[in-house]
Amino acid sequence: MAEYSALQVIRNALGGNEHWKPLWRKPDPKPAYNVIIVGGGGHGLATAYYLASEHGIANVAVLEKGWLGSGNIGRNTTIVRSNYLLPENAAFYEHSMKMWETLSHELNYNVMFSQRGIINLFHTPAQEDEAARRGNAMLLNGVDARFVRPEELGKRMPALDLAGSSRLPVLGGLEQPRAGTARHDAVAWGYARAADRRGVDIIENCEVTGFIRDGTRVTGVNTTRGDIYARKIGVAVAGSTSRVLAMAGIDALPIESHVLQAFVTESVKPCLDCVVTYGGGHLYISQSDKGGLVFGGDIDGYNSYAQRGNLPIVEDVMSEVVELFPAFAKLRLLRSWGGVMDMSMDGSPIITAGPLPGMYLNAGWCYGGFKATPASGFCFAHTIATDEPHPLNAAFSLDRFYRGYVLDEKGQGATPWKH
Amino acid sequence: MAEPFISTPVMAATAQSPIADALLPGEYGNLAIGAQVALSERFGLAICDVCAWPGLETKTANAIKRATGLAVTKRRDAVGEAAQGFQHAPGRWTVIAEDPSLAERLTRAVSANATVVDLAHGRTCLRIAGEAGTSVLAKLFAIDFAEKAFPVAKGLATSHHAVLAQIQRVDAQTFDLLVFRSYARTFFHALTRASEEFGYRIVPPRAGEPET
Amino acid sequence: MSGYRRPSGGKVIERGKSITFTFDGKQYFGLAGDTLASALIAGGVSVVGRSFKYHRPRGIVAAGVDEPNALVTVLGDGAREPNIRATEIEIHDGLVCESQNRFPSLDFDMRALNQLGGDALAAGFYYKTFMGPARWPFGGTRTWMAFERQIRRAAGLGRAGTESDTSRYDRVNAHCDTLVVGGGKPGIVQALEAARKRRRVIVCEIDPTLGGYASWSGDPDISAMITQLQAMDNVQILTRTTAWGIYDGNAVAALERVSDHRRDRAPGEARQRMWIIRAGHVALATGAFERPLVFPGNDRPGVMLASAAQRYAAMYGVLPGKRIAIVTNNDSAYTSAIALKARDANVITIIDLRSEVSGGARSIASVAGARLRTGQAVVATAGTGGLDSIQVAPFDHRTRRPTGRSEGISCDCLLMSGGWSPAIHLASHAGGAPRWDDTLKAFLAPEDGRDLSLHGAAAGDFVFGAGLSPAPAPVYEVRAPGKAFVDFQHDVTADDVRLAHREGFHSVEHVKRYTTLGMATDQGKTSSLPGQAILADALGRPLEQVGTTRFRPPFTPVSLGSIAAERFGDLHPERITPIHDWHVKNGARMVAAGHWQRPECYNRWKESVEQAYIREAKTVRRGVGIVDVSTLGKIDIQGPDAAAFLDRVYTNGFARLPVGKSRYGLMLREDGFVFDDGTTWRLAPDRYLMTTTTANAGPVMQHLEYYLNVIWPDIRVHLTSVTDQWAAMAVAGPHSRDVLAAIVIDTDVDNLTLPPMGIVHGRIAEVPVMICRLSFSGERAYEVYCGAHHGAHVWNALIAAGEPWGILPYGLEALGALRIEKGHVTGAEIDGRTTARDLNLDWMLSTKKPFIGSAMMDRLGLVPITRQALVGVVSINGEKFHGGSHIVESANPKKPGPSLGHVTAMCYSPVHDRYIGLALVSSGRARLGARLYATDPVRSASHVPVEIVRHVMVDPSGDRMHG
Amino acid sequence: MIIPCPFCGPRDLAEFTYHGDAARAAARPAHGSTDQEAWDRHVYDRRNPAGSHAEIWQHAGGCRSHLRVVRDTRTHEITETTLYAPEVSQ
Repeated sequence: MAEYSALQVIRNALGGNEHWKPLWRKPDPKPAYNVIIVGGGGHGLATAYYLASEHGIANVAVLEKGWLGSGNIGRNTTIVRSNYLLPENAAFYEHSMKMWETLSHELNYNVMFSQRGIINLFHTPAQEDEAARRGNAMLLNGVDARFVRPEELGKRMPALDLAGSSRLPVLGGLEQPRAGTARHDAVAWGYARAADRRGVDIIENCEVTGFIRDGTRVTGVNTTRGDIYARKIGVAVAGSTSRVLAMAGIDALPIESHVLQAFVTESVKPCLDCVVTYGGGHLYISQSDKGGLVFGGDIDGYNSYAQRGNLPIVEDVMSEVVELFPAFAKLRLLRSWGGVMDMSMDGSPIITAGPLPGMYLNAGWCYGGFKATPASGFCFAHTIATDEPHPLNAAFSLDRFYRGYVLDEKGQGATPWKH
Repeated sequence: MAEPFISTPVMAATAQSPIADALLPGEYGNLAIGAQVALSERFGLAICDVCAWPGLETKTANAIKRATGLAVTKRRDAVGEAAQGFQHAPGRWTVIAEDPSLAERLTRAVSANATVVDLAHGRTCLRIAGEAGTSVLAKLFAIDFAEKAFPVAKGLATSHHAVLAQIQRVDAQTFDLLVFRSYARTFFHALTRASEEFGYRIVPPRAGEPET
Repeated sequence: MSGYRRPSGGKVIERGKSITFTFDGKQYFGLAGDTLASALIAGGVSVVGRSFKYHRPRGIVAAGVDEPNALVTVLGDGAREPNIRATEIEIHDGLVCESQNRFPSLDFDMRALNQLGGDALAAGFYYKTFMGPARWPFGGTRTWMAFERQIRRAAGLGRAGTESDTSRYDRVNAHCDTLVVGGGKPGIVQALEAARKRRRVIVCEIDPTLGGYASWSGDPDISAMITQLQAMDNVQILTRTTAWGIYDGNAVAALERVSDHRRDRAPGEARQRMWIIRAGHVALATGAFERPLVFPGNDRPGVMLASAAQRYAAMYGVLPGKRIAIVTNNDSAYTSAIALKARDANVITIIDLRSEVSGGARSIASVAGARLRTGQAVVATAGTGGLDSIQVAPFDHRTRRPTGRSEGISCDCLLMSGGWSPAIHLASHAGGAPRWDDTLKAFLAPEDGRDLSLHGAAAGDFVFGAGLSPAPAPVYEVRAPGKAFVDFQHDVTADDVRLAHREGFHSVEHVKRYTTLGMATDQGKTSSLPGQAILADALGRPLEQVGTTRFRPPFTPVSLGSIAAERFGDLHPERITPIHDWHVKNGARMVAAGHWQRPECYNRWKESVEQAYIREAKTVRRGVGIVDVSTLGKIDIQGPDAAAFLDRVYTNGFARLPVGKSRYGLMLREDGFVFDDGTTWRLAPDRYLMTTTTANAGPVMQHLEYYLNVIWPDIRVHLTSVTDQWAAMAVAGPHSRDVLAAIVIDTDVDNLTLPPMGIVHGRIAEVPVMICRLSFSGERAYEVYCGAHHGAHVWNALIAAGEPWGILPYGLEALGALRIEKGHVTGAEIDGRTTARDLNLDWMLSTKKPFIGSAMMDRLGLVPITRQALVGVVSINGEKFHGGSHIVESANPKKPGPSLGHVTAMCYSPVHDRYIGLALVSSGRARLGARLYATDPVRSASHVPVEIVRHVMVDPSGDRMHG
Repeated sequence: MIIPCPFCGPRDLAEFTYHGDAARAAARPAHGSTDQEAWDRHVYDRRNPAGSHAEIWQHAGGCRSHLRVVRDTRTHEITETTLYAPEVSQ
């Protein structure tokens, strides 16, 4: 298939756009593959792509139970950042950030990664020190960071209420200038197209219904489109992790599924040029290319597979938007939706071989999975291909919890709904 | 050696209400058809939390009855002349009275059946009365204020966002609200704001109670 | 368009009551009862807005919430309100609105040049281009971001304001047995039925008046029914109220537009009100939306839904044109035709895509005086500004293509009807998949077992009149050259849908996301089904298998302000201590600590914060100070097992603490990390008063309740929060005892009666107090507790009593400085990642008993000595460093090397006369005496040499405290 | 979501705080247990079922009782609510 380019777009337009080809084939599953990736979301597709591109393993199938990208890759608030405190997280997410910076070229698909910056606002002297601690950690870990003072914040965000409710005035913000947003669906489509071009079979509407075992070893999967065998099976199914692994007899994991809601307003002309988070609660907000304000807050806080949430969080989140931007009270909520988050016990992910021989697990992304997509796929592919973790995901093991090497970015302990 | 206070009665001469400054008697808001609610603080009350040990709830209710004359039972809350009581949690009552010796009387009466905690300072008791009372309260609490669901004398615990509140229906149109003292000022502000569209009257404290 | 107002008629308008409003700076007149849309049509305005992508001129298509085109910005009280549908704005004197998404003006929009891009701007073109070269200087994201800036400017609809919205929003909770959504005839029937059974009923109607379709289609029974309903005392009718979301447990969110339709508001009256209605049963009588048809030029101003024209005529006495043509695939348009005819409209022709048309329809067409053209379709429209003529051609509905030569018809208004889609949005919010009804050619609500029912058109119960069929022909598109729009607002054409299919997007959700079909502010109310039908055609599969996209709240856009309601601005909850007013009056800078307001410091003589806290801390070290600590969490713990309970929740022992003494206690989480600390006082053998940190008061209470109620129900202990019962103030400094001795009566306060950790009862200025000798500062210090209502009184008495010794109040900053010197930990160190050992608190871990966390605290990762441990840091050259700085080895600020840890807190130490701090540093204890650097590149660029010292930097022997 | 508190009656979700799987609480190792593996499982592992889930909620904004709520995690439908009593879960 031809490379995408402006020229190509014009040439096709002259032909009435009749000659565009599907981004990925619709193959029937083969009886066996070298590697099966369960889960056709961002992480699964990226893993397949890097298996093919980095490790030369193209005999790969990605199995998706619904339509490609129907999970969290298309439900998040599109934020890409690497402003982490703990060195293990910083290294991983910064690697991801670097991959994002060249991803559109790598995939020959415009994922619209826009490095508009993310600003974490702080409102008390204690929060300022916290922000400095994080910002300094970022700089020492080789990540970009800067302090933004209220005057600059006021200029960049004219609708921001710097005085706040006087209880929580805006004292400043910690910015990661290289952070930003990307077009979430495009990431899935871009990886799917690029993986497909390297020979990966992407099989939609193919639900895994069981695992085929040879002793303890996992050797294949039963699916709604027949049994498929593989030497290695990677599972990257986010909120469905417990459900899928239960089919392999794993009845408990350090993961709970929780619903996270996200919101978008009607489109308006550009009025918010960066991603902002509120320090007086939990809110992250940015404006999409189309003009809608996209935002979210806390997870609902109870186990759920329902992909929809309830009103208390809706009210909390709206009150925080209006607290920060009183002018936005008159903007209107257009749509809300929910995704199922695989909340881990320390808020950090798991990328590992196991828990059964022949199986590999990629999970525990909480609500930070989107920005991790490239590095997650890259590290998971490495782990699957070499049976060893990449140095970047060595800390994201499954046994870290029991050994006490938790990566607790928020310090909330094993209370997954508080991460 | 220290002995626990059974109670620290509110002494009129030295006590200060957290909302004293906001309690400016007068009429406010939309007075097109007059004030439809009256707001006041019942300051200086004795307020106790009585918590029965498991299995001793009936005995505790009887003890409250003995100490206060209130006809409370395991199933019934009560509003009396001199006291009010309601069960806000299983086996757990709030009792309020004008008499400062309430805590002592309750402690004696319940003996080993229950524990008593004096909250005379810890809670602020606001009263809202009038035709629009339930309409105002419906803005703040997700509780059904219909008389069938919330009959006279019943009390319950609920919350307005972060502010925990106990509410007792004194009569068809009168409610007593107990909120944490530290939240009382912002809560009262919210209450007056919710009342504005109906017009409200702030009722001065009764004679004998401190004015500021 | 040449719309006009008839000399008579119009159900909801008041003839003779003229209203003046402004649109795009020009004055217009309407009548009371008009919507902006009806008034503009009556005023002959045809172009009301510009489309999203191609900036094509657009007119009014619908008459309600389904309007995709006519969006305007209302310029009200300061804050702009963009994207409001003209069909929903009730005009009133002084209304000012403007059109959107046009530059420089509505009539001439430069961005309409976008259309020249033609097919290059088809769906998803931006995914394939704008990437630029992969290499510097335009590599990375640079090229895209340059293009993106332009794209963003062109996109978006109205402009948001920057001024604070000062209008008021309310929130009301309601409960009912039956909630009826939709006040049309089916809704009224449901409401009356429930009301007669004495149920509590609430009816939400989106319009200002009840009646809905029955009202504007002239149903003779409807007025009587409305009167009957209004007379029921158990029915609450909410007009101008949109139920926008159904959540679990039949909790329904609804928006009432209380006073948007008026200029004046009564005091305290809200602009909008959010209702949260908990309903036993929800009866949805939400009606249905008429679908447009997809044909070239269907977006030209003057093309309108047939039912909308009917509604404008009936309700507002307004006709959208002088020569009206109708194009349809179903019988309902014939009802519209006859209704328009009855109001003197000139319906010249009805173009029916079907080749076979029923006798009933034929006779209506002839009564309406309209020439019936069956088996024909509109293949093009023409006109400048509005519609002048259409092209009609014979049509094969199987191929969707014209089959013969077209004929021009002169008309200024074209009405279209593509059948009806029941408004099942709310019924689908729980996530069930809608069911396809192949007779009605419509999706019906999922059956998901909730207490919810649908009625009338929402249930697919369409009644268009005698002899007319409810079923449309399954054809929505006319495939002929030219742009044929599916989603008007987002400029998604039929070709875009086919392109998406060609590129492999075969799921409706994919097509939605790739083309943005159905993602506009009308959320696909008009566009969804035609779009799905085109996709089904492309896939060669029945529509049933294609399905529909998931419906999500809100049903129609709702203001963020209404959902936030009372929860912002001055209504944010705030906690104040009993001494709050004194602090404010005496110059305290207040700062938020969670919900609490606490004094940061008391500024005098224009001091800086740093000057103030140093002065305050010095006062405590040299004389005596007083601080308000009422915010500490306090829990009354009573019961025969109180001691045993504390032994389980604290790492150290409390069972053997004597009555009349207090002890510092440490709590871990179950996973072995530190949770909270505080002192607990034993007041009686079976009664303790526990204190917690300010921040953790709530979490600690919940933690204890959980273990009591869930894990150890046999333990007999009662817990009560008494945080607010007690005012608490700490008197600290060498002269603290002198101050107390001068004012406390009924007890001695000498070292024998009140040794460290001792408790006494006495009185201060008549008020009973409880005093515990505790020190957070390291000085001799006492915490004085009294009933909160007396707090200000006792505080004043202490200040007066302390005057001879120069007592001064101190705030959080000085409190922090004193504790840093003393090495006490707070939330900055207990950050959820530190262990007792990390904080040098291993001496508090009892080895004689298990406690919460004891089983997990010795795991491999929690014990290495390389973990970050608490140490003191002292500035070597006197230079200031900052909280949040990291500790590094390198002297070179440009190459600081890896972080060894960070400064958790810092202050200027009056004792050491230099800046000191606490830090968590890896292998901290092994580094005592080391010279390292506190670096703060992100904030101050300071890089300060520091010495690592023990964390207790003042009076390690405790002589000052115990003396 | 509306949770029917057995003591207070139906109340809004906002009044409740979540405490997770009731079975997990019931299976907490005895106080003082030194079975490390049992503690590992208890503190970190979750069943996380898609379907019926017995869980603990506290009516923190009301009577403060702990409740045992049986709820379907796929639909949020609540089928059972009782005041939490440890024997129920064992």
